[in-house]
Amino acid sequence: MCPFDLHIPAPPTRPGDEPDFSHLVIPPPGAVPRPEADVNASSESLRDTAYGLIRVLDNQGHAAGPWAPRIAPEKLRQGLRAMLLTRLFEDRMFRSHRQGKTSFFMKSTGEEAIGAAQSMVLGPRDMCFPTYRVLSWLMARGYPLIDLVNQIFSNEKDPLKGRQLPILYSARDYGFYSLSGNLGSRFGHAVGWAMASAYKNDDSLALAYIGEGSTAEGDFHEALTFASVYHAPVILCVTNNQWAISSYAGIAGAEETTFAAKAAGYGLPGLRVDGNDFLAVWAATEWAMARARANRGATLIEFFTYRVAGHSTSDDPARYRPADEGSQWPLGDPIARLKQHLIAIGEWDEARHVQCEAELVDTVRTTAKEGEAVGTLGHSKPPVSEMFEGVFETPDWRVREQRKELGV
Amino acid sequence: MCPFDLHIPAPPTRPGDEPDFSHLVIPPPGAVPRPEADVNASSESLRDTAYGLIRVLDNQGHAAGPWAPRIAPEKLRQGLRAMLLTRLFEDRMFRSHRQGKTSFFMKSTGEEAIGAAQSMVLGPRDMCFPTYRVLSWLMARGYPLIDLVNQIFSNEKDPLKGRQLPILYSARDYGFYSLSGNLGSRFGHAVGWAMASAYKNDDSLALAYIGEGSTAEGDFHEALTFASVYHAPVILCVTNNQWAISSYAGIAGAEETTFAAKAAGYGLPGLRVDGNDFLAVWAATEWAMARARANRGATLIEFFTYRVAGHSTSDDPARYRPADEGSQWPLGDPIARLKQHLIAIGEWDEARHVQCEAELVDTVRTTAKEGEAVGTLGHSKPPVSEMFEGVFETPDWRVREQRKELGV
Amino acid sequence: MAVMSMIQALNSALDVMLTRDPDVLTFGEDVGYFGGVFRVTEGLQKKHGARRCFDTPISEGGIIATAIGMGAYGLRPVAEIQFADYILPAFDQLVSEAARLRYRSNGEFWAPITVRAPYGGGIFGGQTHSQSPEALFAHVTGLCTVIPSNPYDAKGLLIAAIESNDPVIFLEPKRIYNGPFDGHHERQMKTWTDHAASDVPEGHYTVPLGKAATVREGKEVTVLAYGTMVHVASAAIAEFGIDAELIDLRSIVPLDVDAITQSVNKTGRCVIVHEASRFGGFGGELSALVQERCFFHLKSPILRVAGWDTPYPHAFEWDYFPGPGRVVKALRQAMEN
Amino acid sequence: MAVMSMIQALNSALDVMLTRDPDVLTFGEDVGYFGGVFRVTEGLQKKHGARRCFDTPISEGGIIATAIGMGAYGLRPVAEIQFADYILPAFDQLVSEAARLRYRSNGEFWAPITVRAPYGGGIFGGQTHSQSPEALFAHVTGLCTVIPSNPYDAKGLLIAAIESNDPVIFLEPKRIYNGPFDGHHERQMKTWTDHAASDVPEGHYTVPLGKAATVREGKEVTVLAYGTMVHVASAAIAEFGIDAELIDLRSIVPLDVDAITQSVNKTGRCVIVHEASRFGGFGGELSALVQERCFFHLKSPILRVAGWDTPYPHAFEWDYFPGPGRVVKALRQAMEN
Ligand SMILES: Cc1ncc(C[n+]2csc(CCOP(=O)(O)OP(=O)(O)O)c2C)c(N)n1
Ligand SMILES: Cc1ncc(C[n+]2csc(CCOP(=O)(O)OP(=O)(O)O)c2C)c(N)n1
Ligand SMILES: [Mg+2]
Ligand SMILES: [Mg+2]
Repeated sequence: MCPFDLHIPAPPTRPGDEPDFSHLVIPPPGAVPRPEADVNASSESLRDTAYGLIRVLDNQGHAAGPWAPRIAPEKLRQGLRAMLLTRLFEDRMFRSHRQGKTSFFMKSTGEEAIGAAQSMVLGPRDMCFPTYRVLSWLMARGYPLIDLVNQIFSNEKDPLKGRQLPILYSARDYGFYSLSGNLGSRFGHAVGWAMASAYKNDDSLALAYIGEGSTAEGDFHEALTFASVYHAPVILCVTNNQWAISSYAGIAGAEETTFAAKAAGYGLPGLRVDGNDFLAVWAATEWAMARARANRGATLIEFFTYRVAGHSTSDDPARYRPADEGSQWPLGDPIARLKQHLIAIGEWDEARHVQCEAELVDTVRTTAKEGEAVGTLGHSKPPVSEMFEGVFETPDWRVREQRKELGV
Repeated sequence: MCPFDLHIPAPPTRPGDEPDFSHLVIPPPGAVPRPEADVNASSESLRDTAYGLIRVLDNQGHAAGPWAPRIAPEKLRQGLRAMLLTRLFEDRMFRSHRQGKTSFFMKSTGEEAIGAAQSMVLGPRDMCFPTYRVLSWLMARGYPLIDLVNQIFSNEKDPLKGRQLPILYSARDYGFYSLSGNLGSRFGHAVGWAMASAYKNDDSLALAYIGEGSTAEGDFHEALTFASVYHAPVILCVTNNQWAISSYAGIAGAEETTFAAKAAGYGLPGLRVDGNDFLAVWAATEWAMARARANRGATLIEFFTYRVAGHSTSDDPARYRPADEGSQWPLGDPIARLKQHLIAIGEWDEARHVQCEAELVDTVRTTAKEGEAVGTLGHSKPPVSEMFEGVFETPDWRVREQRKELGV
Repeated sequence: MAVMSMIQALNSALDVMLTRDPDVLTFGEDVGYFGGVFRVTEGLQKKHGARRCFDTPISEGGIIATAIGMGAYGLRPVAEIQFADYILPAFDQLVSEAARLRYRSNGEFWAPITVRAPYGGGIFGGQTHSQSPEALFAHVTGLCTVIPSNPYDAKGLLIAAIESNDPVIFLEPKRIYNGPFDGHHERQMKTWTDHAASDVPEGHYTVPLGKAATVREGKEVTVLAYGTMVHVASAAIAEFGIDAELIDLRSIVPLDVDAITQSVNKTGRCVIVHEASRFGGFGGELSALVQERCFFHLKSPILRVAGWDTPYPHAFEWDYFPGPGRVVKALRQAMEN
Repeated sequence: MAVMSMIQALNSALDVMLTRDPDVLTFGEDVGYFGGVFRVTEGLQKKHGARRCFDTPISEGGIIATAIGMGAYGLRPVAEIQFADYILPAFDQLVSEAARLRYRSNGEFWAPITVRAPYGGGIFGGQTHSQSPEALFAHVTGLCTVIPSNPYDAKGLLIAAIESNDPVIFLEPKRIYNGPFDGHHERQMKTWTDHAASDVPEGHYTVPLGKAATVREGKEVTVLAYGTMVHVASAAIAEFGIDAELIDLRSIVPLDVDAITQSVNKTGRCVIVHEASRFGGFGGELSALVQERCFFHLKSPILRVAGWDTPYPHAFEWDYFPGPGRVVKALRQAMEN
């Protein structure tokens, strides 16, 4: 008999190679038909949505095909602004890290459309269970920049009282669940939250994010199982940005099939969506929302995108992928594409864009300085007593004794 | 907006109702085409295999359709004998439990074809990672009955030295990995084992079992992910016997899709097979084996069957399902069906069957008595020093001191 | 008042809370229609409906993740894990999520969940139906861990756990579900009927978390125990005929350290008893605390009686189980100095 | 001999074993092409090939399950978990499977796996990149737990772990990967260059599991520590100016109980130091053992210096971390009686 051999997936290119995305199949916008939102999950029409790529914006910025959503220009501009703000803010904070003002930072460059569009589609009483790469969700909802800065600098005014690593925000009033460093472990909370909403005959739904790399965790499967069994009103989003630190998506199974295809195993619809296309993200989210509202339960959405920046401030992507791969990403830059669309429909122009950007740069600069004035890592922190608060609702003798021992 | 509602799946019938399987779609034998074993996993032909039902034996015991395997009559008789022995042995041990001779027992009534056929298809150097419901695997390989009895009685000659609950066997030489009470947690070991085989350019493959209820564990998904990513030569089997203790398969997701359909999410082929059809089990296993041998990696097989007996000696199925549901199972009894087939092809007859059964009854009785002579639970056990052995390869001071303290 | 077994008392606690609070619901493997493999949820689905008491997929991680999400929404879910041995697939959810949610979000979210699990040995359940993992939880900042020893406490503590806004691991010694057990496995099984603590109010009441019970006052030695071991220790004290003070910790987090310290300062001797294997078990923490707080009152070494440092061995259940014989030996040893 | 940092020493151990034994292979998240987020596997894929050193899906449970299956087949897999905080999704695999396989199968199967994980705090990693979960493993019968404190030991212990036929949890104090750290975070970072234990043989050697090292002999008090805390304790001893005996446990299972007992019987005093939170931590077991074995030699209470009973608090790293100041305080207190 022939011996077996172990297959170790490897990406097509590595440092020193030219970036090469020729293996990707990128269908034109409009190629994927749009089934009715309450279609039966076993419907053949859902094969296209899971294996194709739902796109709306073409290379000229025109919206095309059955998925093209109707969005008021004002909303589009709001989305653009949120994405722009996200990018500018992240650039600034990244630099702050280089200057030693914070211990850690992560950027979402190239992925800003996802959080921004979904945040706008969902309502104020819906709850998102974020990853660390959807700052644009908060930006689109007007979360105070200064609170972000204070959290990132772990200073005296950190809304999380210095207890949590930078960027692991919590913002209940903005529909943004508490983040943590553990990957995947909150995906199922979204399902539980959605089940609770259904249990209470409430009408608020849940939305969860997970990275394509993290779909390998057992939590992912468990969440999908519960969502499927109890028809939970939840939108389950996989952000496939091609990379998990240094591991390309093939290590998470992308050599074999799409992430949207995972929906089939649970009898759920799966949508595979151009994540750099604000309109496509919007449309897919509306579809999943309509489906949940029809009491048909959960939808799995794969956002096909690209992590342009390094994984975090601790990472150097030049060690494991071709330099400048990001600029070659065939689905472009979500900000440039939405801007182009707004211009194409006559609702935006270069001058306004430049002015908007200048305003945002200014806001970011001012806010960063405001935060710096409060203090940066190591130069300001909440009272040390905060270290002991909130372990339990009521502190027990251990906290009391240890506070005394430390003298706080 | 309309409020959500929580969906709680429930089986169509409960105690007091008539058994009702009319919701099941049972296609005739031969309805599912047989793709080539090395077909591409994304091939459309694999949709039929995952959503249909691969069957070979018809109601008259004739083998039909593209999946009909070629099996020497001698092998069929061996399989029949193994199934029969399994059933008789389990009946006897179940009674032994009622007589207080063992602490615990579980039967596999109605599911005997699965272990028996697969054990015969796989080679002596292949390794199966069993559940507690595949005793027929060992029976088909001639594992000494007396070792089973001694393990079940936890007596002095228990091959597992009294350390393990009855029926949680380990039988390396028979290609049977160590069982444990934890569900699902060995599914991934099979994948690791298969990867090791491939790593060593060995040609032995692995086969893993899991119950349909246990597919909800994260381990299931993790195992499939690794199997898919590294093309592990492993056959991954879900035994869908409709029940997980008192929970019907709908609680594991069966309301929404098949278990074989879970393969798609990993780009693996999924086969849905009549588990009460010895020939279909055989054929599906051969297909998966051929695929692995072609270095195409793993296959997921769902065996569609029915757990005729209670879950275990601690269970009373009359509390949660209609009495006598088992006898109404539309796919019949695997033993009766193989017997009918052997008779239909002129390789067996009633007289031989009666004689065979009588011999087996006798063997079981003699062996049970032999085990009883050694001793039953509480009346005989291995030396107490065995409690302390095997925690580590070399005992440390804790073992030494504690043995001394106990005086053994 | 009614005479209840531990099972009935737990069932009553759930029934009372399902009746009082529409935000309480309960789920787990085989918990719904069937009423749980140990019958703790019997009748609850029928009475309160399938939306309030239901079966879950076999996925302990999923069960706890779901419960946390529900808790964050505002419900008070009570999740059953069929055996404490099977809680480990959910360990990350309990430690990294349930225990840390309130702290890390500065109180924006929290997990008011109760996780019930039958626990401990003595029923010939073998390796994976007998373990006592309490020490693993006790070390996790942010989790409460409760272990009742009788029907009255079981009901009152379970209600307190459900009403608590912190996550509570509620371990139910399965050997005493239907009757007290003093470790004399060779003797006839007892029911709860004759035990004082089987007199249980039918309505709502609580036994606060973090308060130990002095089962027996005494002067010569303090015995610390919880769960089944309270009964074993009690028998051993009687058999040895010693004026021991027996403390039933009831919850190990929060721990009633004052009750412990006061008692040992009085008696000067301490024996700790638990079923879990000894090394790294909760007895180590208790011993350390007592030693730190009562050092100058100690007349003899603090002793631990516990399971051996082996996996739970099926056929050797009674060789492994820290029965009254071993407790008596420890009491004798404690009195030697 | 070469001067190596801890990272280099660990890398060398893996390299030596990959070279010597074709059954050794190593994998984990970002371990392959990239060489690990802490660079411990740097260059190994290039040298030994992708089949021997590769990336895995982000699935700690899957990683350990795979390793166990490989181990059962006959390989000696070395799995990396990127941070010890993220080992918990694999906890069930480690406890219910790796630790129990040999015992339950009566030696038919076993899991000769090594699970490496960067561990501990001091790098401003916040809650989920700083924890010290050793006590959770120490309580599990069937697992070995090793924690090196310097490059020489790290290499020798890692080779011993890989060669061991038992499952070993190998916790690497990440704060001392690149240099010793005595807890004085305000001072300049040191490299390993000047430390004696950075002299590391380039080839194969082992440091046996279960043998503590006496870092410093002394008469007045015994200090028990492991990992980063060995350096902190050492600094505290010097600063307080006391003739303390400092014992580096190196592995907590198996534990060198004799070395501990002998030392405390000699000094009559004992201070235990660990980074993990105090309640239910491994210090409790150590304290209990010392008390049981050295009771009549003890001049003052055994003291524990440990992390507070809170989650690991990002901005308060140096308030939480048991630095030399707190160790000195404990030493002073130990000497008071
Ligand atoms: C449970 C767990 N395992 C490992 C890590 C370490 N880690 C942090 S981010 C990361 C990669 C995540 O990749 P992906 O899910 O694709 O998300 P992305 O960073 O691309 O947004 C890893 C392995 C972690 N944080 N949690
Ligand atoms: C991890 C774990 N959770 C729960 C249990 C308790 N339990 C034992 S068998 C069983 C049902 C299993 O159902 P299924 O997987 O369908 O297998 P079957 O018994 O039908 O063969 C349950 C819940 C267990 N043994 N292990
Ligand atoms: Mg990613
Ligand atoms: Mg089943």
